[in-house]
Amino acid sequence: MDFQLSDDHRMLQDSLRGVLARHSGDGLAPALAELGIPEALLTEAEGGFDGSGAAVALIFEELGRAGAPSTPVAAMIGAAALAQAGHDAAVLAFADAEPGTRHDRGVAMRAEGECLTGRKTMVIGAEGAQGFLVTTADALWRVDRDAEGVEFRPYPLMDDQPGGDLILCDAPATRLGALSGHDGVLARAVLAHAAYGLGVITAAFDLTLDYLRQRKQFGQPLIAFQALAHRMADLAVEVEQARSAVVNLSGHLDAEPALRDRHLQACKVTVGRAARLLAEESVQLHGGIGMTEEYALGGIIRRLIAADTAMGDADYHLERFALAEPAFA
Amino acid sequence: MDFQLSDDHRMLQDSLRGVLARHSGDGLAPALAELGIPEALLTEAEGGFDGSGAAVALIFEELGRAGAPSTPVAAMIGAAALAQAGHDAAVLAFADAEPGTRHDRGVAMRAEGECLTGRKTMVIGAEGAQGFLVTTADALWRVDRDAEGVEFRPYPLMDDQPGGDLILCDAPATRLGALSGHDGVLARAVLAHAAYGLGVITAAFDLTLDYLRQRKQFGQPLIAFQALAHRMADLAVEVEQARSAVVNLSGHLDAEPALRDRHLQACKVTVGRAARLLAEESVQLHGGIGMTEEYALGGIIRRLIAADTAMGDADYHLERFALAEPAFA
Amino acid sequence: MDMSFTPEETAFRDEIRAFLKAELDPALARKVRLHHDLTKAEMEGWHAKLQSRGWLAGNWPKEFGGAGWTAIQRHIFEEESARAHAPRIVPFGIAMLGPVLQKFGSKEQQDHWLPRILNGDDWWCQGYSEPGAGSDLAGLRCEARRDGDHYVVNGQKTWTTLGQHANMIFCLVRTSTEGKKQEGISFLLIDMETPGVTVRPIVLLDGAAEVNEVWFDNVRVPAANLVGTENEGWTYAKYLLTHERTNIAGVGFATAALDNLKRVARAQIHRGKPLSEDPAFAADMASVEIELMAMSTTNLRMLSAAAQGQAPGIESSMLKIKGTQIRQRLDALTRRAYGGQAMALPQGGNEGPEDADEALAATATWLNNRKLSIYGGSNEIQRSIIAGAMAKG
Amino acid sequence: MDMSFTPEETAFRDEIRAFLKAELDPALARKVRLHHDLTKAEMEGWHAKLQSRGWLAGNWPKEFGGAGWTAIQRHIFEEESARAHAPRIVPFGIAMLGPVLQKFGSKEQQDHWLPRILNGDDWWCQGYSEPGAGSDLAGLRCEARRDGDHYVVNGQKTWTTLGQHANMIFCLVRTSTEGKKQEGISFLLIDMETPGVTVRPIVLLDGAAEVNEVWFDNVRVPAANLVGTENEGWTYAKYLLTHERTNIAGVGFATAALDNLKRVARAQIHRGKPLSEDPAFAADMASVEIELMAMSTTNLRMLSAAAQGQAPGIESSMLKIKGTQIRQRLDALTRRAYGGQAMALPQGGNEGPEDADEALAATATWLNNRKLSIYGGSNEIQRSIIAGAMAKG
Repeated sequence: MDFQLSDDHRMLQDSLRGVLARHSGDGLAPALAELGIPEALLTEAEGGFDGSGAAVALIFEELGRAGAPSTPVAAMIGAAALAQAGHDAAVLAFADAEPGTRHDRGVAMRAEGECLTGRKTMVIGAEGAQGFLVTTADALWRVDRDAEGVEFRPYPLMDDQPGGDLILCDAPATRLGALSGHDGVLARAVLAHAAYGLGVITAAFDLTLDYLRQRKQFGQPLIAFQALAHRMADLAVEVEQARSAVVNLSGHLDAEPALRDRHLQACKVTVGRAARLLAEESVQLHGGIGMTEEYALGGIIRRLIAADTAMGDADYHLERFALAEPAFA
Repeated sequence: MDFQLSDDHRMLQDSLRGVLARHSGDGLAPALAELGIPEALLTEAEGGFDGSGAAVALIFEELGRAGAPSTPVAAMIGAAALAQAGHDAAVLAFADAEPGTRHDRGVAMRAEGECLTGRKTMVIGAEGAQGFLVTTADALWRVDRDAEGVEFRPYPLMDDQPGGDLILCDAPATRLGALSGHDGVLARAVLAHAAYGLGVITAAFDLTLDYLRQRKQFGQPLIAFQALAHRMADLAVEVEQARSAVVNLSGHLDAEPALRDRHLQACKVTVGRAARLLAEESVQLHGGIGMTEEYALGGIIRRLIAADTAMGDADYHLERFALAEPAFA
Repeated sequence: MDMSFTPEETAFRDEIRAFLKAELDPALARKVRLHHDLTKAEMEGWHAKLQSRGWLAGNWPKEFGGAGWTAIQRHIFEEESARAHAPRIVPFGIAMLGPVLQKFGSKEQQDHWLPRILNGDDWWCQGYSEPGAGSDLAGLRCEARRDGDHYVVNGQKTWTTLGQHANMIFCLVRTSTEGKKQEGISFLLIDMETPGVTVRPIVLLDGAAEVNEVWFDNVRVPAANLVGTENEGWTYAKYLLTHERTNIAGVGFATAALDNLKRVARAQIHRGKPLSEDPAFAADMASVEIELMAMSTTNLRMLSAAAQGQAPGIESSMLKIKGTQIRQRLDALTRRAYGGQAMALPQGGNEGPEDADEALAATATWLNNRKLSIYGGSNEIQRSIIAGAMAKG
Repeated sequence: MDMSFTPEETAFRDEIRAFLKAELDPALARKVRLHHDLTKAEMEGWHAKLQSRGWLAGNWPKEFGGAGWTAIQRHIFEEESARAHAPRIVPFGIAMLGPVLQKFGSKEQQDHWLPRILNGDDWWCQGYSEPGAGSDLAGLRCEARRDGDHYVVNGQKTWTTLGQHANMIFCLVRTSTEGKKQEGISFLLIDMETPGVTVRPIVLLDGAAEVNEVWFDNVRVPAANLVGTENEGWTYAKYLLTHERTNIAGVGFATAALDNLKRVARAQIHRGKPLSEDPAFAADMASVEIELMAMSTTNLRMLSAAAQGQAPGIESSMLKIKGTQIRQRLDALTRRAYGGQAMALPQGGNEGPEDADEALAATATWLNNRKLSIYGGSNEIQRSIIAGAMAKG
């Protein structure tokens, strides 16, 4: 049993931290590409060079901690799904969530023959993409950006990624396979979101602790007030739990599907709940300043919520865990 | 809108407090009888003199606060059910809970024609009773103590009431009516248990607050430790909520059944959850002494749990409230 | 015990309902329900409609032009207004400054300022909090130095709600640094068009334009604008904080939020059925509804006790805690009901997806209402107040 | 990163499992599962079986007769034993006194006392807590006055677990009242058959006969029974508290409780179906299971770090908090699974209903395990330790 990073991964982590310290905004994506991050998310079979659970977890935790967008997940899912289906590489945006439902698929988006009709919302990664990776009730589809019947309405997501609604009207689509046939790729994407969430969680925790240590009221630092101190201690425990849940999933990414899915669901529940808790408690422990956009916490809170929501929130995965259902089917 | 006790009820409360201060153990029941408590629980139609929600609530809150047993509820249900069915008065023990199920009826006790076969557990009020009031899936039955096929195995309940298991083997029984036809009586009994629970809750709260005020550690009274003080404040809020829930049910005891049942279910959920919370927190805030039988808290904790459990715990009533089902059917 | 309204109260409730049905524009109600920022004109228009019925200042005595309602009547008005998604009455003039002037102001101040509040001549905002003070309100440093028949004010206030619309601000200022920190505070009325006053908006994390910072740079304020006695302002501030207690629980707002949640849960599809039929989600909704049923009665019990002359104690602290817990739980459930749809915001520069106002409002409301447990004395402060009272016994 | 056991560890686990299958009497395991009090003979018998394999003192180095297991091996042994409902090894001699004597005891003390622990000649108990001290352990007052080659002990200890079976007690006693309260404490071994020692049982609220008060009235203790140096006892006590940390999370006990809960939920009928199929209850069970899955790995991460020489910090406090929360939640769910059946107790003078041991044990276990978050440093103390470390940064 060994929970240490390998030497390769430690070097990757160091380089990544360096890039994240030097770059942000529009300059970040090219710098990450230069570091080989997109390939690091893909397995050898998919044309990448690592794709191990440990690599995915460490990369996305660093992105989350640094406040970088989680956009690379969308590209990774598309690339891996194409590779698995034996298609040429392309950049695809991931279109999964549907209006009018919590997490069902196939409510607002339906396939008829080789055409799709309906609407997807909160689509991620569309900027510069050649098309969309679209889910229906039980399958994954590729839809080209320029095909007939394809409309895209962009808007920013709450975590500052570009997003949008995808509206398809009898749009030609290529079926890449059953959803359950791509469960490995989707599991890797869930790990990425969860690890990203863990990074945001630690950022929220660290910022809050720092604030409570520095900020004085009634002549004492806030951390000296026992009621606040005990709540910080409880948060520290939940941060460790979230970390262990990410370790569990990354260590079982290649386990047999039923076991992997249990860890996947447990991971998303644990991280999602910790993210919600940290969102609520870090604002409350900060007080008014935590409500402002100007202060660093504002963006962190929105990223916490987004990390819980992405690819099924804690409610969704808890239900599937309790019913012993597969994560994707 | 008026939340004050009537003059009559204030006098009843004063007398009751006097009796509870002077009597306990075996001497209590005769003293309560002398005060007319058993009749106060019955409506005029049932041969009593009050039976209002306010009277039931105040009587059982006082019993709960004083640490007296809640045994009179069982006798009240029997007397009221007999009166409603037009039978002569008799003292009946209430046999509702069944082994092997959370709160279902008819799992371990079944009717065939006019005979009952099966087992009831946690039967209350059997001492000195002439028979049993037995529930099945949808009906209320009377079974005589001395009838054939009736076996009773006594044991004390955790709140120190006498209890027992009732084992029936093709025992002759008299059907008093449908469960739903006696819903008014059963609602009054639920109010009694909830009000009793409220009394125990206030006793737990008062004892804990008193302890935190008096007991010193590290040179200060425990209530001066902010983390504990804030938890006491939260408990104070929940005690008020429990009181309001009891007020709501007692004020709607004679409302139309659907509205009454909503308040009944809400009341039992609120009181049950407050009872559980107080049970956990009052032990924790006391520390080790709170675990001992010798100290007054021990019995209070067991009565808190019993009050939640009696006639459907918080889980049971929450489920029925959420599904908009009647309380008894 | 009697839990029903009197016939007069029932008639009053029906009158309010009829008014809301007739006068509240559904488009405006929708904006309120979706927590969108209202324009100044929309808020002023609603005030004027209420004032035309004499209902703007329900809490003021009739002698000052108010409705002179009982606590129960105010409760009914607030609950009905909230359930109908009427705009909230901007509290700074009506609920806060009005009662202070009525109790501590001079005849001249009452005659001048009170009618202007009712007819909308002035939009008041509040200058209490300061950066760096947090829960330690009495530690304020914004100073007013007497100079002839003026005060010269220097310093900064923050969290000034809707200050962008205001032409007047009532401030707590430091007029003395001697003695305890509570003893050198005065209550001053300041015209925001005076040279040296600067207002800067603070953007909140949901993008709402709601609160502001206000700077004072050698602002000259006529001494006639001092309320009551110099250095006695803390007394007035405390009066203000404890005076307006009918709506501290926010029962009406919570009820409106619950109605909205139920509507959402019936509309959202989950595993092929309405989410409202999902046992686990239905149980979560039921839990909050049950809490609200109890709190609503806690609120009425306390109003009823106050109406019978019992001194208010820690009750308002308890209602503040439970009321904000319930509203925040409702907000969280509503956000969760939207699941994967809840990853954008409707405002703050974002153009959300069309037809998705409802889903996006749920997230924005959740974010914005984190303030409920922070402002007006954080829930931590309320717990300390309750525990402090209990420690004394 | 590698989450799997080594082949050696897997073989070790299989050996433990085989032993438990062969040697653990099912009737005894059932008593453990139902939380019934074990007799002294039952506990001693289990110790002897373990000692016959050399496994009684997994944490002791081989030179002292222990098994010299790694932290991972100890974890495996504890988890397997708990899941099989084996009796817990009584910790006072093996886990507590043993390591202190090995570290701070004289050669004579080691040679005399350690073998007696292993072969069951002595039953040790612990004299730490005193009435009125609570979490302030160092405030202890039980005094030992030197008198020639003896100490004379006067005072009282409490919460002495299984003291009714013990013939020896290790005590913290006050040998000096000068300086800080931590500085005048000594570590003394006392024969409980010495005149002046009185043991009185404390009945707990579930009726369990588990803890005791111990009085000392002019008890004469040979000075040779002082461990280490006079007035240095606090150092040894702290060592003892931090030394034995593999099982602080109680992963094995929690896993056993989860197994039991699932079994109960499958058997209990709810609305005509097994309770395990009720969505709300299944979600509650899943929530705790998920917490346990994470904590189990938190525990392994911390063991692994310790094995690589990282100094233990606040990790044990975190594991204490989360471990007790999980076990108490499992106990609460198990009690709730029994619903209306859970109104009696199996012991403490009560003759429960026949065939109902399981239902009654659920309530008794819930009551008894409230102690988990109180003893061994209450969860409040653990939070203060964590926050104190974080405040320093």
